[in-house]
Order: sequence, then C-alpha cells, then structure tokens
Amino acid sequence: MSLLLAAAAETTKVPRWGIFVDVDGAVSGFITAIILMAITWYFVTAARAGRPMPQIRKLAGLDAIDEAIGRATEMGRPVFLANRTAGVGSVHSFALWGYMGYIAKLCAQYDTPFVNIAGDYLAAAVNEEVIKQSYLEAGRPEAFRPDTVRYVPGDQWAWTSATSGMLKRELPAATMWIGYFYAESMTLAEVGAQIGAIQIAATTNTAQLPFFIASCDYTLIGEEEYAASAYLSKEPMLTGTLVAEDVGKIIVAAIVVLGVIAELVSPEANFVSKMLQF
Amino acid sequence: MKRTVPVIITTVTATIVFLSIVLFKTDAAGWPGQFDRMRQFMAAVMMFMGMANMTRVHGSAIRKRDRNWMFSVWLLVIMFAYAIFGMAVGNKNATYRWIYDAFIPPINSTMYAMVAFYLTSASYKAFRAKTLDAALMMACAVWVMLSNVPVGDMLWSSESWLGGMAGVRDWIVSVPNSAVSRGIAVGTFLGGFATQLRVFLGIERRHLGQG
Amino acid sequence: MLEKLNNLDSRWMYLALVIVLVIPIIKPIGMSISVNKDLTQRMYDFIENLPPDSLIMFDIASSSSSDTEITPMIYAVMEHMAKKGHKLLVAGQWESGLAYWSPKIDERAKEYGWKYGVDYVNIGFKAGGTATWRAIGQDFWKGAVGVDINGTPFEELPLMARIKKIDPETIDLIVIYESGSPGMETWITYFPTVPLVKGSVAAEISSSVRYIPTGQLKGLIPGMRGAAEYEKLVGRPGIATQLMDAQSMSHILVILLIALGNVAYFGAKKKSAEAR
Amino acid sequence: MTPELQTWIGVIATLGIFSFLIKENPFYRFFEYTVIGLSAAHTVVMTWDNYTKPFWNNGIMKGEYYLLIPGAIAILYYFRYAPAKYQWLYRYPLALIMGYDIGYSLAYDPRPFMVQIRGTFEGLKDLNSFIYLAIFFGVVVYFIFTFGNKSKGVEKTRNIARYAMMMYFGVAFGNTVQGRFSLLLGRLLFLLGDWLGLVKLG
Repeated sequence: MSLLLAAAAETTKVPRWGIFVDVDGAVSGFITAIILMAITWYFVTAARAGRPMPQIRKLAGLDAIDEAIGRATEMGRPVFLANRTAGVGSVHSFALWGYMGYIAKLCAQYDTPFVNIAGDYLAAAVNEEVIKQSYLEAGRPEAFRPDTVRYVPGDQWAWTSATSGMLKRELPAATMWIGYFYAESMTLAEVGAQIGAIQIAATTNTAQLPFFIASCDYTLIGEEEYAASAYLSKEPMLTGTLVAEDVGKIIVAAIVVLGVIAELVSPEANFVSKMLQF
Repeated sequence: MKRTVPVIITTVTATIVFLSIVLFKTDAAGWPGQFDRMRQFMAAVMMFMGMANMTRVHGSAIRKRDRNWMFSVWLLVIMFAYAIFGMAVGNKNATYRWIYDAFIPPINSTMYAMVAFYLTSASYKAFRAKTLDAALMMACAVWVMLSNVPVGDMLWSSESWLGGMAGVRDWIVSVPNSAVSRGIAVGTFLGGFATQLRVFLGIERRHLGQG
Repeated sequence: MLEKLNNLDSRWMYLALVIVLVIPIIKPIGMSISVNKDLTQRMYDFIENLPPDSLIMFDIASSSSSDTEITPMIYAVMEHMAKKGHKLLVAGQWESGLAYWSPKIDERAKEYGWKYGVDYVNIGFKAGGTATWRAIGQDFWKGAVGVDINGTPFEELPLMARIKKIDPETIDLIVIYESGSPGMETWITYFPTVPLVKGSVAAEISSSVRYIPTGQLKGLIPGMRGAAEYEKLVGRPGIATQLMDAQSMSHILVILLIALGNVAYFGAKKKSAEAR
Repeated sequence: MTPELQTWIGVIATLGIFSFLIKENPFYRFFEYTVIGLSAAHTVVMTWDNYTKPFWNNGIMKGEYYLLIPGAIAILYYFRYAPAKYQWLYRYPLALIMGYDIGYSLAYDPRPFMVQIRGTFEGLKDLNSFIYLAIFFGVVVYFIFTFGNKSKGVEKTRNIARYAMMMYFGVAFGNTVQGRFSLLLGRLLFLLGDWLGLVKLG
C-alpha cells in the first residue's frame, strides 16, 4: 500500500515553472532538445568546414544492399522497398528516403525494375519525387514507370494482403522492409523468404525485430535504421549528425553514471533524478 | 523558389511549433491546439491523393492489359462506388456498415491469424544453432514457449527451486530484457532526433526532388 | 533424405499445424494446468477478498480480433463476481470492442439472473479519450453525459445512484481487458488510487508485469493461458480451458519443428563434410 | 442483407485468404483486390465524415475563416499530378506539414526519454540492478557508430550486448507465439463452430 501511495504522490508532485507545461520532464526535455541541436549544429559546421569525420562502423545490412540489387539484376527480377506506417512528417520517412534514393539510383543504373509500396497517401507522392530524382541522377529519367510507387491503404491487414500478393506474383529478388512495422512483420518476412528473395529489414520496433531476424538475411536493429542515410551517401555533413548522436550517447552514459553515484549516496536526495524530472 | 523556399518554410514552421508547445500549455484553445487543427484540416483536404495514385497505378495496368487487369477494373469500380456511396450517406449508414462488416473484419482477422502459420515455418528454418547468436535466441524462445504452456510445469514445476521454468523466464523478462529494451530505446530516441534535425537544418532535402 | 528435410516445404508444416489445432478443439485431452501465483492467483485473491456487493468496473480496451483471449477472461471474472455477489459497471475505451462484447456480457448476465440497472450497467463508449475519463472521474454523471449505452438516463438506473465519481470509495476495482493503447495508462496515470487489475493479451504480458511489484496492478490474467487458470480457480472450465490443449499442442509442434530443423541442418552439414 | 449472408461471405473470404498458404490464386486475388478497394474507399469516407465535413460545417461556416489559408495551401498538393511545369507547387504544403510534424516531435520526444533515463538508476537495490546497468551500458555502446571502432574492449562489449539482445529477441518471439495461436484458434472456431457447428464452446 505504501508503495502505491508513493507512486501516486510521484505523479501529482510535478514541478511547475512559469508558463511551461506541467508535465514530467518538460523543461529538461526542452533543454535536452536545445543541447542536441547545438551539438548537431557544431559537428555539421565542422564537416562543412572540411574537418575530417570519423569512419562509421561496418553495418552488414547496408553493405548487402549492393549485393541484393546485383542479384536482382542478374535474375532480371524487381527490387521491392516497402513501408506501411510512415507519414510525410515521420522520422521513418526521412530515414526511408535515404535508402530509397540510393536503391533507386542503383536500380536505374542497372535497369532493374524498382517498386515502392507505401501505406500513406501523402508519403506516396513524395516517394515518387525522391525516386524520380534518383532516376534523373542516374541519367535515365525515362525508365521511371507510373507503377513504381504503389499506394496501398495503410489499413494493417489490407496492406499486408496486397503486399504478400504482389510478392508472390512478381517474385522480387530483393525485398527491403524499412521503417516501423507491427504484427505484419512475420507475414512479410516469411512470404519473402518463401519466394527466395534476399531480404533486408530495418525497424525500431523491438517487438517485431525477432521476426525479421528469424526470416530476413540482414536485419538492422533499432537505431541502425537511421544511420543508413549517412552510411550510404558517405556525405560528411550527414556523418557529422551521426557523430553528434554518439556524443549524445556518451552524455547519457555520463548522466547515468552520475545518477548511480547519487543514488548510492542517498536515494532520497538524488539530484540527477530531480533534474531529469524537472 | 522551388527548393530553397520549402526548406525555409519547414525550418520556420518547425521552430514556431516547437516553441509554441514548449512555452504554452497544451490545450485545445491554445496555440498548439490551433496548429494541430490546421494540420488535421490540411490532411483532410489532401485525402484524395491515395485514390489518385491507385487510379494511376491500376489504370496503367488496365491500359497495358497486364495479367491481372480484370482485377484492377474490379478494384477501381468497387473503390469509387463505395467511396461515393459512403460520402453520400455517411459511415453510420446501415448498408454501408453491412458491406464493411461482411468483408473487412473476416479478411483482416484471417490475415492476422495467418501469422501463426508463418511463425511455424519461420521457426523451422530460422532457429538453427548456426552461431552463438542464433543458439541463444533459439534457447530463449524455446524456454519461454515451454513455460507458457502446461507442459513446462510438468518438466520443472513452478513450486520448486527458482520458481521453475516460469521463474527463470520471469527473471529474464524483468532483468536482462528490460535493460536491453531501454538501451535500444535510448539509441532510437537519439537516432530519431538526429534524423529529424537533418531535415530541420536543411541538410537532408532529398524529398524536394530536382529543380 | 536429410537434404530433403532441410528444405522441407512449408505447406507440410501448415498442414501439421491445422491437424494439431483442430483435433484438440474437437476432442480436448484435458491436461492439467498450474496457476500462476504472481499474476492470476493475485487477481483472484483480490476479488475473493472484496466484501460482497462491491462495485467492479470493466474497461474494455481491446478489439474483437482478440476475441479468443479476452472473451474467456470476461466470462471467468463474471462467474467469480456472480459467486461473490458483486455489482458490475461496464465501460470501454475502445468503441468497437465495447460494441462487440456488450451483447456477450448481457447474455451471461441473463444467465446469472442479473437485472439491468440494478446489478449491472453498461455506460457505453464515451468519445474524447483521457480528457473525457478525467471528467468522468470528477463527476461521473456529467462527464458520461448522463446516459447509458442505449440512451437510458442514469436517473432510471438505480445502480447509478451510488456512482458519482471514480475513486476508491465508489469503485472497488477496475478490471481492464486490454490489447493495446489507450489502455491501463489512463488508470495508472490519472486514477492511481483505484485498485486496478488487467486481463492482458499475450503480446502485452512482458510490458505489463513490471507494474505488479509496484502495486500499480493488483493482478493480471496473462493471455489465454491465464484465462484457463482463472476458469480453473472459479471452477467453471470454459473456452480457454477447452482451447488450452490446442495451445499446448501447437507450442509443442513449434518446438519439435525447431528441433527437427536443427537435426536436418547439422545432419546435412555433417554429410556434406564427409562427402568432401 | 441478412446476417446469414454475412456469415457466408465471411466463410468464403476466410477460406479464400487461407488458400494463399497453398498457392497464390485468383480466389485469393479477388479478395485481396476487394479489400484494398473497400479499404481505400473507407479511408476516404472516414476522413470525409470525421474531418472534412466537421471542419467545414463547425469551423469555417462558423467563422473560423483562417482555416481557409491552410486549406488553400493544402489544395496545392494535388499539383503533384499536374503537368511537370507546375509540379513543384506541391512542395509548399509538404514543407508546411513536415515542419509541423518535426516541431511537434522535437518538442515531445525528449520527455518520455527523461523518464527512461531516470528509470535506469532509480531504486538500485540488489545484484539484479547491477546486471541491469551493465547490460544497459553494453547496449548503448553497441549503438555507437563512429567512436572506438578499433578498440578490442569496445568490440567485446558489443558482442556481449549482442548476445543480450538476442536473448531479448528470443523471449519476445516465444511470448508472442501464444497470442498468435490464439488468433488462429479464433478463426478455426469461426469455421468449425459458427459455420459448421462441429464445436460447442463455453
């Protein structure tokens, strides 16, 4: 009972600060956002000024993209890239466009059919723009076909039934599942495995990762999904944002270490904890 | 005008929205609430984009007489008929609901139920102890599956030492597992934040295409 | 032989799965199950120890696709309530789920001889998310617009006379049947003092158990297995018990397939090594 | 329009979808295309009923004329399918929507993250808490992309973190199995019970 009361007290005792919203972590979240922006800005400027950026660690899943497209070209079969949930303002779309630009360009160069299945009607329009741009960069704008980007309504199982149907009918040699997926992950990955495609998956939904790992050849875990844009383009400015991210992680680790020390000294007066609650 | 202005619009809008949420109380009447309404209204105005895309994709299939062009005809007919009917009578209409209930829930539940089949065949092919990674994953999966059904209790009862199979499972779930999920969550947050900053700062502008 | 096994066609596995599921459904074996002391037993004890005539609220936060997991839980808890003589208030955070289970609850209530309005009330779905629930918590009648699922005013329902707020004095326990969000966060965040238990679909168990030691959840029914345990505790085996054999068999099939897959893989590897 | 007809459609659709397990076939294809068509239409109808109409009737017609500005900008999105010369106009509403979404998540995302970090060190008590911390650090190190890639210690830590993650995935897989089979049982009960009447439950 005392535990319950303690929990209850904790949720009501929220620090208020002027006009700031009275939610746990509102102020510290704001400060965190500003700090992260500052770090990112610093490293991007450094990269723009031509300072050398460190190498990104090897990510097998991203290296495999070239191999997968190569095999699709040899077999004369299409390459599929799909995402159901990401809207235009979603971080998964931003990540997806990084993959899309790279894959579409390679496909255009090798004259391999490329298909994108989108589940959001606004994102479908933007995907088309990204792909057209890549085809243009590859010097083959005429290779873009009107059925390259296919919108299928994002209703979970309608989308999945359509995608599995397309997989079995068009037999892509490479399939890529990038973004946030739910229970449909198992169906997609297993149907893809049955048609013998090379499969690369990337998702941040930890509950669905096991299914991708089970049935895909390469799986990018969690945050690795977001690293693709920098990794594939090798552009120093994008790498700079990755460095900023890593600095963020080191700061988090430092805060946790501080928090542990404070907790061991006195759990009641843990200043780190109070700071983060603010 | 074609690429720079949109980048500026994005950055300025993001800054305004960010500050309005951080500085003002979030309720329907305040600034964040108003911005939210505008965003919703914009998405509502754009709602026919999906049908436009589908008309084009399936229209091209019909024109080229693809293998499944008859199905594409059927799809377009049913889509337009149902949409026009629904917009005319509203989604609470009994006939509209009847059509919906007859097709969509059974197909959805069946697609969902099929996951069980795929799970079965995936475990046959995937859980092979080729590497230590795979072996660990397999061992944990088998352990949890056994402890979730009566057979697990028969093998190692939950009355006995360490709480039996279920006891060990609960320890794995509450200690190493939640540590992993939290670690991944920290990385995901930072990665997502950086990805958004790339667009916010105008470094990533692939979505704006050429010209 | 082993190579063939190594690349076994999935369709054989699907056939095997259908067989191991259908046979126990039609002819259950009746394997005995043990009751989870930390989860199901706790919830049972909590309801068992409530004084008679307590008011229990059901919150349905699930969709009909979780039918086979949630329905037996609802039935088992209702059976328990009927034995102890508790009153029931049905509400839901998910519109479709509430619409789906309301007739089933009515059917069971009829069997127990419960009178609508006296022994149980269904207030129906109230739109507006957590804001609505906070309003209902402060003033139940006003927040819930004063009518039940059929549009009957609360004045005509005697049970509603004792429900003016959501607090521990009025509502002795909230049972949430949840398969996703919005769900128990509403209660944990805004009504932390009202005792809460949860009937959870299997996929949600691992994310919910951490609320048990802190007392934020008084107990939990873990998936279909938990429903079967609860049925055992209340002494009325139902759907979950009947299906538990099928669950066991399918789990065993998956484990056997994993074993077989490994045998085939290592066998084939050894053979190809010998051939070289 | 009887409930029996609905059950029959349900049964045929269920069997049609299940037939995909054997082979992709026209029977499945028919239901696949039907569900996509209906679902696309349903998306539009729901948006129309829940957003477009209320916004028009209760917003703009009641004097909230400022909504016309985002509305007008939103219409530009349809220039996506206009002749190439005018296509770029669609980028303005796009930029606006993206700006809104980015601002929104930049403001809200850090908050739950603060709670997560606090959770790692609050309430340390026994050996388990320290195992927990060690694994947490390991996983954070695993996701560092640019530093310490040549260090042996970092590589070892990453390996251990990877094993811990694989255990997590194994457990998540095993725990989900029960729920997925429950769903399939539900479908089989529909066929065997509601339709064929072979099983009586409850």
